[in-house]
Parts: sequence; C-alpha cells; structure tokens
Amino acid sequence: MGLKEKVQDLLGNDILDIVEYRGDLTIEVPKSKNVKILKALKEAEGLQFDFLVDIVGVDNSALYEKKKAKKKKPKGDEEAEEKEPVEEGPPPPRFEVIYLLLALSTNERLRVKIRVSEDDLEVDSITGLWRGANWPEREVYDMFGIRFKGHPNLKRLLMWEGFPAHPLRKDYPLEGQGEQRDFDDCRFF
Amino acid sequence: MAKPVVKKEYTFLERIYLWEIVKGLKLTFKHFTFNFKESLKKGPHTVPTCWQYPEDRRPIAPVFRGAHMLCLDDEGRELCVGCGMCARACPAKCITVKRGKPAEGEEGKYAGKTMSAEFTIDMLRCIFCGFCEEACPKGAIQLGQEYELAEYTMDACIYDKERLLANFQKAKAEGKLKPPKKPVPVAGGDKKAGAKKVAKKPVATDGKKSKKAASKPQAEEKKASETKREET
Amino acid sequence: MDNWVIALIKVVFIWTWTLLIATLMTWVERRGSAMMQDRLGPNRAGPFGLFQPLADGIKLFTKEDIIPEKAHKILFSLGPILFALPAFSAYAVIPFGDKLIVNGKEIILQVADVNVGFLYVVALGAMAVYGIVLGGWGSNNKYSILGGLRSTAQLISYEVPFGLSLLAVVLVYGTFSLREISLVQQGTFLGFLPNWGIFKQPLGFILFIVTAYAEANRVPFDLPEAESEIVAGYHTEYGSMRLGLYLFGEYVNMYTLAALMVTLYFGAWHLPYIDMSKFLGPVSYGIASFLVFFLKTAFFLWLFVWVRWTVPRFRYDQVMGLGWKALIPLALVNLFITALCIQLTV
Amino acid sequence: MANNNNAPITGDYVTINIGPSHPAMHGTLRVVCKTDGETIVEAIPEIGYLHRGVEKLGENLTYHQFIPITDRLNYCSAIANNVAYEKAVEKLLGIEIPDKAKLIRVIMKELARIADHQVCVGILGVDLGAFTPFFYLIIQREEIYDIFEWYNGARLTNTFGRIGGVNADLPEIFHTKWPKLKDTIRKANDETDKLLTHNRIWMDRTIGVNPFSPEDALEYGFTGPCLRATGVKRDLRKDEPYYFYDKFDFEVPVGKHGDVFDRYYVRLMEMEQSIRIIDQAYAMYKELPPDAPLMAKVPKIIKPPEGEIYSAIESPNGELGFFIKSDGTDKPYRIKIRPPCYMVYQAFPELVKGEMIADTIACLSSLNIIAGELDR
Repeated sequence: MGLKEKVQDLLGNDILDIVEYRGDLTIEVPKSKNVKILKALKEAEGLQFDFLVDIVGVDNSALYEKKKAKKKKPKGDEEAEEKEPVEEGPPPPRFEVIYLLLALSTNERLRVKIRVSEDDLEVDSITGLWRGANWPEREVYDMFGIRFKGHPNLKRLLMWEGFPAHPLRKDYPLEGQGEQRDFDDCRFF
Repeated sequence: MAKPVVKKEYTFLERIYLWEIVKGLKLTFKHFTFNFKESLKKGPHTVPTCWQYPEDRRPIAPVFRGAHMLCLDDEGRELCVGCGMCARACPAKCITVKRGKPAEGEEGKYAGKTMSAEFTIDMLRCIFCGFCEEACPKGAIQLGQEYELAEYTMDACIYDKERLLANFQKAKAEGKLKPPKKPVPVAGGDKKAGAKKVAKKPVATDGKKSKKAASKPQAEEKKASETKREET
Repeated sequence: MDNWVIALIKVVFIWTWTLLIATLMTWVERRGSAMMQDRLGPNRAGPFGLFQPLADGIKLFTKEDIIPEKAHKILFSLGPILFALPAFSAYAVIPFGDKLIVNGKEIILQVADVNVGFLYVVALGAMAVYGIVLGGWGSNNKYSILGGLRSTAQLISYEVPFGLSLLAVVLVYGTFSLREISLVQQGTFLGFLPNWGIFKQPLGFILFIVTAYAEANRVPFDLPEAESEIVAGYHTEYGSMRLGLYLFGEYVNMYTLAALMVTLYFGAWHLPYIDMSKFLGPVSYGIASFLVFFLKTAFFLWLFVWVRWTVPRFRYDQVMGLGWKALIPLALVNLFITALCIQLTV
Repeated sequence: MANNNNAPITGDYVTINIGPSHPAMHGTLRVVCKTDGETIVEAIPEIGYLHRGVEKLGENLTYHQFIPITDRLNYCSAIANNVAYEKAVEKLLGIEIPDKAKLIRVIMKELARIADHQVCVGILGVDLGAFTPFFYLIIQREEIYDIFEWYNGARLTNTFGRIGGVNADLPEIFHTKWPKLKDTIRKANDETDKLLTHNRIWMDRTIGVNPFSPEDALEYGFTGPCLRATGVKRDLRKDEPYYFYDKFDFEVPVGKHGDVFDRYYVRLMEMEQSIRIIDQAYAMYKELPPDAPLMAKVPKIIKPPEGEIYSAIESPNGELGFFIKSDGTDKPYRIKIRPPCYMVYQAFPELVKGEMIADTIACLSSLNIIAGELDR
C-alpha cells in the first residue's frame, strides 16, 4: 500500500492538499494542528517518520504577484477566452513552513507544509518532538520573522541580535539595506 | 541524558606508553632518513614533495583556469565582437563590455564586423569559474595558466583590454595556449554545431527583467537576442 | 695566568657555547621536523638555512616591544628574565670535559666544581616555574593565566619524581658533586657492560627522561603552551625579545637537561671500553673528552626534537594522573630497590 | 574513568571566548564557554560569522550560475556539493544523465570524500598535538588535487560538472596516476594509524571523550560519520542508492560509543571504502565506449517546470540535501541547503558539558564542522 494511502488514512480529513511531484510526497496541513500531526506521523507504527531532516521557510509573496500579473495580462489579450472565475477572496497566506521528514526504517521521505499568513506569524514549536529542531526554527525566525511559540530561546541565529530586517523575505533587496553592526559587546551569560 | 560511560581496556603493551612511542619514533625516523638522503641531491627540486617555488615551478594543467586573455586568431585579428554574452553568463557580474564599430582604417584588425571598444574584468570579483569562456560564441576569451595575479593597487586589478591582449601575447610566446576544446558528446547523438564551444551554452538572456548592470549598447543586443530567442 | 682569569675564560666560553648550541637547536628543530614530515625546512638563509636562527634573532630584536595596556608592567617584564636566568646558570656545575693541562697548569673543564652541584641544578629547575607564572599572570589574558596555572601544577608535581630519581643516582655514587660522578663512570661494570649509570639505574633513567620532558615543557607535556587549546599559553601576549627570551630559555633548559642525562647516566666523557687518556696527549685528551661529551648531548637534544614530532599531547588531568599515580610510586620503588642492592652488594 | 564529575560546580565562572579567530577553530566558529577552572560548565556556540547569504544569492542567479556558489559551501570537498546540487536540479527537470557521467561523478565525488576525510583526520591530529600525520595525509591530498586540476582546471573550487552531466572526460593523468595514488593513500593511512591509533596518549585523549548515544544522535538529526560513530548503520549510498551505488560492494564502517575515537576511526576506515568504490567505478568506466555521451540533452536556458523537490546525497560530512522550489523562470524561487554539520553542531553544548577545554577542541575537530557549510 503506497505511502500516499498510508498517510491519507492516518491523517484523513486534516490533509488540506496532497502533491506528488517527481517522487516526493508533500501534504499540507492546517497551521494549528502541526504539532499534533507531526507527533502522529512520528509515532504511527506503519510510518514512523522519526527523523527530522530540516525545516524550510518560503516566502510566496513574489509568486502570488507573478500569478496575478499573469492572470491580468492574458485576460487583457484574449477577451474572447471564457472568463475564469476570478475570486478576489483574501490574499493566500504569504509564508510557508515545510517540515522535511524521513522514516529511517523504510527510507521514505515526506514533506509536511503549513501556511502562515502575515498577520499572525505564530507557529507552535516542535522542539518538544525533536531537539534537532532548535536551530532550524531559530533560522526560519531569523530569515522570515515567523515566531515559534514554546521555543527554548528564540533568538537570531545567523544574523546579529540588532539586525533590523528579515533578509530572506522577497521584499528585502539583494544588496541589503546597508545595516552596519554596531559592535556592542554582546553578553552571553 | 546520561552519557554512556565508556570502559577502556588496553593491552599491556598499550598500557605502558613507551612501546607505542618507540614504534612511532621508528616510523618518523624512516621518513627522516629518506628525506635526508633526498635533500642531498643536486638541483632545486630535491625532496619529492617540495617545490622550491621561484626556482622550479610545479607543472600546471593545460586546462588551468587562471588569468583571462583575449585571443587573436591566426592572422592576428581580435576574435572578440563585443557581444557581451560573457558579461551576462558571469555569476560574479565582473565583466563589462562596450561594443563599438571598428574605425575606418583598421578593418583588418578585427575578425568580426563589430568589436569590443572597451572590455574590463574586475579581477577582485572574479571567481575563476570559466563560465565566460564557455559562453563566448567566438572563443575569444580564455582563462590562461597565469596564476601570479598580485598587484600593488586595487585599480591595477581591473584588467582592461590591452592587459588582456598582452596576457594572450605572453601565453602565446610561452606556448601555453590551450588545446582546442573537444565538443562534449551529448546523449541523443547529434553533435551541436560549432566545434569550439561546448554543446550547452548557458546563455542566460532574460528578456523581461532589464539587467541592472546592462550598459546602453547591450540594450539593442537584447533586441537581437529577443528575435533570436523567438525562432529557437 | 692566575685562577680568576681562567675562571673568566671558562665562564665566557660556556656562556657563548650554550648560546651557540641553543641557536643551533632552533635550526635543528626546524630542519629535523621538516625532514620527518616529508618537507624541506628553511634553506634560504645561508647554506642549508644555517643562518635561519640568526635571522630569527634579528627579527625578534627588531620587532616592536608591546606591553599590553592592562598588563602588570613589572611582572610582565620580569617573567622572561626569571625563566631564562636559571636555565643559563644551571650549566655552571655541569662538567663538559675532563681536564686540560696547558703549560703545566691543570684546568678542570667545569665552571664550578661545587660539591653540592646536584642540589643546585634541581633547585634552579624549580626556579623556572616563577618565570612562567609571573609571565602568565602579568599579561592579564585568560589564556595566559590558564597556561601559567597548568605549568605550575605540571612542573611542581613533576619536581618530585625528578628529585627522587636523582636521589637514587646519589645513592649509587654516594656523592653530590657531578665531577666525581663522571670520574667514577670509567671502566666496566659486571664484566662486559661499560660502567655507566644507566646500567645501574635502568628504571631510574626512564623516570628521569620522562620527568625531564615535563621540566622542559616539551611534547607530550607541552600543556602550558598548547597552541590548539590555549592559543600560546603563557607567552600569548609576548612580543619581540621577551618572547625570544622565553623560547631561548626553553632551548637552553633542554640543553642543560640533556647534559645532565649524559653526565648521570651515560658516562660523561668516557668512551665505553677505551680509556682515551692513555694514548692521547694532555691537550688533545681534554678536547677529545669535550667532543665526546658534546656528541652524547647532541643525541639527547635530537631525541627531544624526535619525540616532539611523533607523539600527541597529554590532557591536563592525565598529566597530573601520570605524575602522581605512576611516576612517584615508580620512583619510590626504584629508590627502594637501589638501596636494597647497595645494602646487599656492599 | 568517567571524565565528568557530576558534583555540582559552584563558585563564579570565567567566561572564555574560544573566538572566531582561534587556532583550533575550523573557520569562523565561536564558542563562548563558562568554565570553572578547566572544566566547561556551559558552552554556547555562536554561528553566522561566515554567513554569505547563499540562499538569497541563489534566488538571483540562474540555475547554471549557482554551480560555482555551491563550491564554497563545504570547501574541503567542493565536488560533493556540486554533485548534490546538480542531482537536485536534474530531479527537478526530471532528466536522467548518461551512465558515463554518473561514473565520473562517483569517481570524483569519492576522491573528494577521501580529501575531506584526510583534512579532518589530519587536523584532529594537529589539535591533539600530533603534527606529523597531518603532513603525510595532506601530501596525498595534493595528489588528489592534481587530478582535479587536470580535470577541469581548478584545485579547490572546481566547478565540477554541469546540470545534465559532466563537461569533460577523465583526464589522462587519472589513468596513469590512480594505481600509484591508491597505494600511497593507503600507505599514508597506515602511517597515521600506526602513529596514533594504538598510542596510549592518543587513546586516553580520544576514547570515552564526548560519547553520544544513538537515540540522541538521531533526535538531533546527526548524519554521516558522526552518526555512524554512535553505532547507527545509516549511509545514503546504501539506503537510498543513486548513480550505481547499489552495484558497488563496500562496507559501512560503524563505531560503538560515538566518542572522538570512533569518529576518527570511522573516517579512517571510510577512506579505505572509498578507494574500493573508485576501483569498481573505474572498472565499469573502462567498459564504456570512449565516446559515450557525457551530457544529457539539456536546453540552453534551464527553465524547470513549477514545483518543489528535495534531493540529498551522502557527502563526506553526512546527508547534504538541496530543497529547490522553482516558479518556471530560469532562476530558482527558493533554494534551501541542508548542511550535514549544521545539525551536528546543535548538539555541541550537550556534548561538551562537564568536559575539559582540551576535550572541547578535540570534540569540535572530530565533528568536522565546516563554517562555510554551516552558515551558508
């Protein structure tokens, strides 16, 4: 029984979207239930995704603008084409947090994706399940600004403490905004 | 989180330090005698692993990616036509090319109808990846075997056209020119045209977004590549 | 030529000789380690790089002498002096040859034939600790103070087995004066063995050589200046000639300990079965004894270099463990056996 | 002897800064330790000193132009990073590269693995005071770098291969040099083994130092030699084989206690296995016709369809993975690099708590933390 069916009958209605692409399986789950689902995936006897490979943050703002731009341009050219139902609903959540999981016993990989909208950048931290999630979560916070509730010490990881922006967001210019590190003697203890 | 306590058990010979130390001494002495005999040989290159740098130099690979040079063809005409493909292919964006028409008198000096009026490479930014050499349709720019690139001032590190041509002359004089590059066999059999360039040319012309570093002449070049891209 | 002129000549000779050997030692160390590591070592300054120590000396002299701003000025400058001084002066009691008869006057090739030469050397060995500790504390740097702490613990705790193994030698020869010890080591012992100290004190010699490495801060005991752990240990903040004094003192210390090893255990200037004084003239015998003594010392100096590039470094608590739990009991056992043997044989 | 006394450590502590520029730090790593005398009460690693924003750069370079950037991740084995990235993009494009290119990639990647392990074992020796083995190993590494140089022109930052295959055949020097090089590498490994492995000083310094249990290692996301040292037999080349690895027979060396000695010994054994792999790959390579294709048919401008993939290979330090999301243009929309030593360095505070300063240095160099790969 393929991985897809196993995951489906384990999680069932929680799965918002399943994508099978180039042999990788990605499931999308609601943000609020991420810890519960990851715990289920970790302990389920058939699946046992007990190895957290990585946590990836993605900022989809540029992707949506491009889609919007594409939708406007063809609409302008071929008026005759049947009009797609353009739903103007609330803009899709801007950020994505993707957990890469690996089942050591069966060598199968799974990606669990949650969408985080810009107005409440709060996600439950999964350092409870894996202590290895400590730094990746700090890095996602450092690069995207997504806060992780329950994280032991949520501080910037790669940037210095006083860094004003979140560099991996799409609106942050490539050359940076010229922040200079003012060398305060950062106390650690 | 109790750390697993590791029990150490040693054989008697390991327990007393001296036996293993003597074995180690024997080994280093073997090296010492070998190198001592070697170092008494004549000539700068004595110990096999040591190159006495200024006197005797290590042989450099013919495909070594060192300092750039603008090549001339057999009749001494410049191959570069100033198309700027190398500037666009460069990950470090350190090449700036300005295209121009050859003046009336020196048509013979240039292989193509147009030539590069100004060609500068910022050696401080260059990462020597060799993509410019791959991207050049005319095989005009090549990375030579020159690796002594130290300069006294920062702006001496910006190689202008004369410096690159001089590099070529120097390499030609020393006979260190590269052998012509064999085309890479591609799966699916048909050998792409152009013996000189690699079958896969990473031309990264991105019509839509105007490139920040593109100078004005490159703009019309974009139109030319625009039309070219339509037919492929 | 009355006595004080001869003494002055001897002192000047020994002083320059020790300096020369110490500088030569830096060259031997760099070339020797290079050869052992499939390299070539310095060969640009002079033939085979022989002027390299000279170049290092000039470099150290001409470098700017920086005293860190928060360092304790007096202790900072006193450190290297207190480290190099005992190393140089310990050589006064070591006989570097037999005697030289020059136009009827007999000159003993030893600066000062003190009858408690032994204790003098052991005492000066302990003085070197002050140099390291003051240097480490004075330079107001965390790594230096760590280096200083490590060296005090190591040197003091290795002073005990060092002294005990020397005591066993004193038991065998019955005298403290180094000259008499070296004179006695003539002839054969138990028939076929040369009458050297090592055959009387095999375990004593092993203890002595291990503690000598600890005294000289040489690998595997170079904890006080372990580059990879505490940057450069006690001489992290030191610059030009102050650093030179520290490094110089270390090499002179090594030379003194090597000379001591030869005097006590390897029959100072005696060849195994040949009595040189019979068939050599008075002057040539003196020089020959000096050369033999020097060649033996050179071997032990080479041994210092040889071991340094073969063996990894101890950890701090292992050095202590080895010192107290292994070497001191062994030294006591050695002392006991020696006493027993003397009691039985006498 | 249990080396960390569990007695409560009281008294005020000295904060020692084993800072970004320290002789035993591999690259710009910084560990701020609260020490009581020599034992470490608490260690906080601070990273980010070599953060060059590789992922942001990736979003502004085309797929092809990103290859030289991947050299600069784990600069001890640049070829492994290139192969990892190219394998990821090929998975995104859904193309299969020709057999000869696969074999050349296997050979060059295993050579890079040997070079990386040589550096790590050599520097572990230097950090513990044994300077000589470093030179024996580095001299062999120079020979390997000669092969890289004759292959495509660069010794360290060799922009190896292109998306869709490799751009040059094995150099002539490989055929002449490899049989000799194979023995000299083995000789250098034997000499290091003879000098160190049974030496009591070395064994005291490494056995039982910073041991780590397999469960904790897996929970922290350890991969590669550090995980295999704890006893878990996990190797991507065996578990998720790619590029003919299922056809080569080689063992996966596994340690017992996960301490510094096991990590050192696992690396030493892995070099031997890499030589065996190269031999078998080279044998298969010789059977292929000389003008077998080296490159798959790849369009001039690589524009993968929209989608996201994650692909990983077994780099010398562990599982090196690339998560690439493409939006149909010729520039990747998002590249996330999963460096193996990033997860290993997370466990550093737990590894060194209660140990001596000398052990933290030994532990750090045995974990083989490379700043370039860590901070991206």
